[in-house]
Amino acid sequence: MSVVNEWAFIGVFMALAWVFPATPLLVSWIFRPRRANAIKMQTYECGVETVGDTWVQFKVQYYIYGLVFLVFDVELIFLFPWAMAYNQLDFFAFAAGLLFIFLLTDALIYAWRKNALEWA
Amino acid sequence: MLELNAQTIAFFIFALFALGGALGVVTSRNLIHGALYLIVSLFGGAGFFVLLSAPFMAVVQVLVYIGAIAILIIFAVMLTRGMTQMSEILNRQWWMSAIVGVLLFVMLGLGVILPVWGENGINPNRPVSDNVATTEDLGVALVDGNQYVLPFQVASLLLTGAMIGAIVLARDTE
Amino acid sequence: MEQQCINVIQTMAPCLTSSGVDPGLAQFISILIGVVLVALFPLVLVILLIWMERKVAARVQDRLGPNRVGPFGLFQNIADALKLIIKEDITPAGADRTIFNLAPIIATLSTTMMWAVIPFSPVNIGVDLSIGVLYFTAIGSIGTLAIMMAGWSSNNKYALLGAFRVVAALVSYEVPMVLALLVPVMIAGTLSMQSLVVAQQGMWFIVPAFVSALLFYISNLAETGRAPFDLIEAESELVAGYNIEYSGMKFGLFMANEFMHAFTANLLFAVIFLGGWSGPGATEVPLLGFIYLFLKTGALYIPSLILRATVPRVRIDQMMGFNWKFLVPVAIVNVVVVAFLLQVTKALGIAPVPGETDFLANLPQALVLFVGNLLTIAVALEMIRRFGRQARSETSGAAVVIAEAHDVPSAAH
Amino acid sequence: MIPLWMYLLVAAGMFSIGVYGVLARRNAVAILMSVELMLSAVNINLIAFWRYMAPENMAGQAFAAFVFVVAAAEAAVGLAIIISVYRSRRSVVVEDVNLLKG
Repeated sequence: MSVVNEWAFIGVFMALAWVFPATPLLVSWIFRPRRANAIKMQTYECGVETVGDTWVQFKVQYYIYGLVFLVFDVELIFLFPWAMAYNQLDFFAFAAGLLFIFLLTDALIYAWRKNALEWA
Repeated sequence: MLELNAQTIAFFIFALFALGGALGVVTSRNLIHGALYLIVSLFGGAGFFVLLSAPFMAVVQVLVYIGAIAILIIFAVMLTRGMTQMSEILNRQWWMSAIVGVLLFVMLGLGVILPVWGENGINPNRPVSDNVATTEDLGVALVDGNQYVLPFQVASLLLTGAMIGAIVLARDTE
Repeated sequence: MEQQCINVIQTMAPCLTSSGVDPGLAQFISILIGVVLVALFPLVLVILLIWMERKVAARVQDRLGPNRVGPFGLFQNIADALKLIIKEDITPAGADRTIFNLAPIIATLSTTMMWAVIPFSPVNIGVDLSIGVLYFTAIGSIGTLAIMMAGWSSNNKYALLGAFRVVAALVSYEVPMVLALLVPVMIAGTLSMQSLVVAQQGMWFIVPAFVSALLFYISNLAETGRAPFDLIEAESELVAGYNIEYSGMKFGLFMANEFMHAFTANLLFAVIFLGGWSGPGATEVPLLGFIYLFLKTGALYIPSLILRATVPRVRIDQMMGFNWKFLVPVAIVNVVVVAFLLQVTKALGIAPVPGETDFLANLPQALVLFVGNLLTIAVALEMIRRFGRQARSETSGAAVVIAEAHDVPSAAH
Repeated sequence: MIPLWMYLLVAAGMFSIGVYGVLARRNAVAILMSVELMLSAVNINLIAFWRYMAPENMAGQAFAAFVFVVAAAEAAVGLAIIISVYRSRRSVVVEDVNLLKG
């Protein structure tokens, strides 16, 4: 099979993967009762009436974690081809990969030292 | 002309995703919607990569853009709250920007369709090789001393720099 | 023609073509049938999984578990599903309706689509993509997005906070998971799932990639929201987490997806580290491979159920610290150590020829790697022991402990 | 097979929409998203040219990979700057950020 034919399977799969979970929702939409009222639709927060806006101020730590994740994720673009071809590579390739990983570990160590990885 | 087969249909669906999502990004008032439209648009791009026999790039597009950059953008939107529902989303020169955008598109489109850059670029009868380089070749090329080993390390350095810089900028200094 | 059509899925397209159907249409039909089989399988399996989970949890807690509906309570979940379907569905005021409704569908989609690349037997696989390993990682990250959509669109503080915490945790644990995957890829030299299994004919990767297997298992526990990392449904802290405003079948989809995801993660572990379908006679009788695969997955899945029923939940700051300060460094060191040892075995000439299926030929390299893995573990344990001792000496004295107990960290936001 | 110019046309469209977004939007995060659109359009071009012109050669995919790196670095630092500016100015509207104006 050519590359595109293989992915036709994924394409059809993706189309159908919408249908399968949507079917019970649709069936439920037909059978379920509809007796909505304003109180029922209220936001649920432990029974207490909700105060203020939903958009509370978030702390920057979420962003930091996302950031470190992004950097490691992008690193994978290079490491996966490297790992895939590793069997046919020589010691120079190992050194190159080592330097690549080492440079990124630097960033992680920096973040650790600056306590950027602490949750609190 | 074009024959109607699965590939062509897929192409038009992905083109719809890519362009519709892009329009959604620049027009949506709510930034979270904008981020979701960005995902749709980039998903269309990933589909193109599959059609172009670069499945590795397609998966990376999903992994990096949808998995990481979109999440990062949503985090950032939440951190800068109150700015998602601005009454005016466009600045005063928006009509000028629109003209610039349309002109640019016309220019690029003409450049693409008319044979400005010689015949090779547009000749539909030019045979396209099916001998496609694989992900493994990419891995070999990345650490080959004569090819991309320097950019490979520079990419790592750039990521390190970006990460350290972003941590310094984003954290509370107080 | 009759003989050609015995293995339906493999020969569907040529079969139909030979009986006069348009080739393109024939191919589409064969793809469609394959997709329906692969995609429906997890959705049907999930009914059994939930029953199993409830039974195991009940046994651990010295209860009987579901035993009223059907034999051994097997039909309990069908009854539950029916109940969920006829429940009123509440969309909270101020919710972003489109995104709110899309989120459970996308969550289920991301888990179902992982099954497309799982090799069930030497011949039965949805599709053997050349980048299968990265494919399921990428699809898994769509699930993260679904959680974010659910939490944001609910217009509820707790849902949003829960979603944020879960997403931060999920993306964090994806790092050691993917770094752990690098090692089997390095040994096998392929990203395709079927080739990964074939490469394990001589030696299961759990031996040469022991640390990777551990890392993959732990981070998968977190990715799928299983105890002790089940912050996804931190009932005591965030009311219920990101799915608090969901009711009826939409909530049911989220729940079913969670069970399905947990099983899928174990299935992937079995494929990548336990040799997948490989076992005696599997290449001749594909059905045996199928049975082997599910036996291996079950052997992993049931302990994770018992684990869930046994251990308490960790705090979010502990969870993040454990990931970034322990799992990620260990994963990085592991990649470097394995890469180095692979070069060494190659230099010594004891590396097996790629594609070698003999156990003995694979043994020397695997042993070298295994010893390297053990060293990595020893160093990591020693470091964590020192770290723990230091942390204890810093907070010695009961007064500090009590003061800390009262000063509960405001982990909410 | 789909002709090359169709890919290029879609990429050109994406790029132009991105340019419009960068020039017209007031919100810094929206501008950043538009820049991501432009980079993605560039990537489509790179891969399309690679496929139709030199599929045996690795250059196209390698370049696209480096564009990914640049896009990620840009998003990370750009969003960090926006967060930092928001903290001091309570605004993410680019017109309000004129510290460098004399």
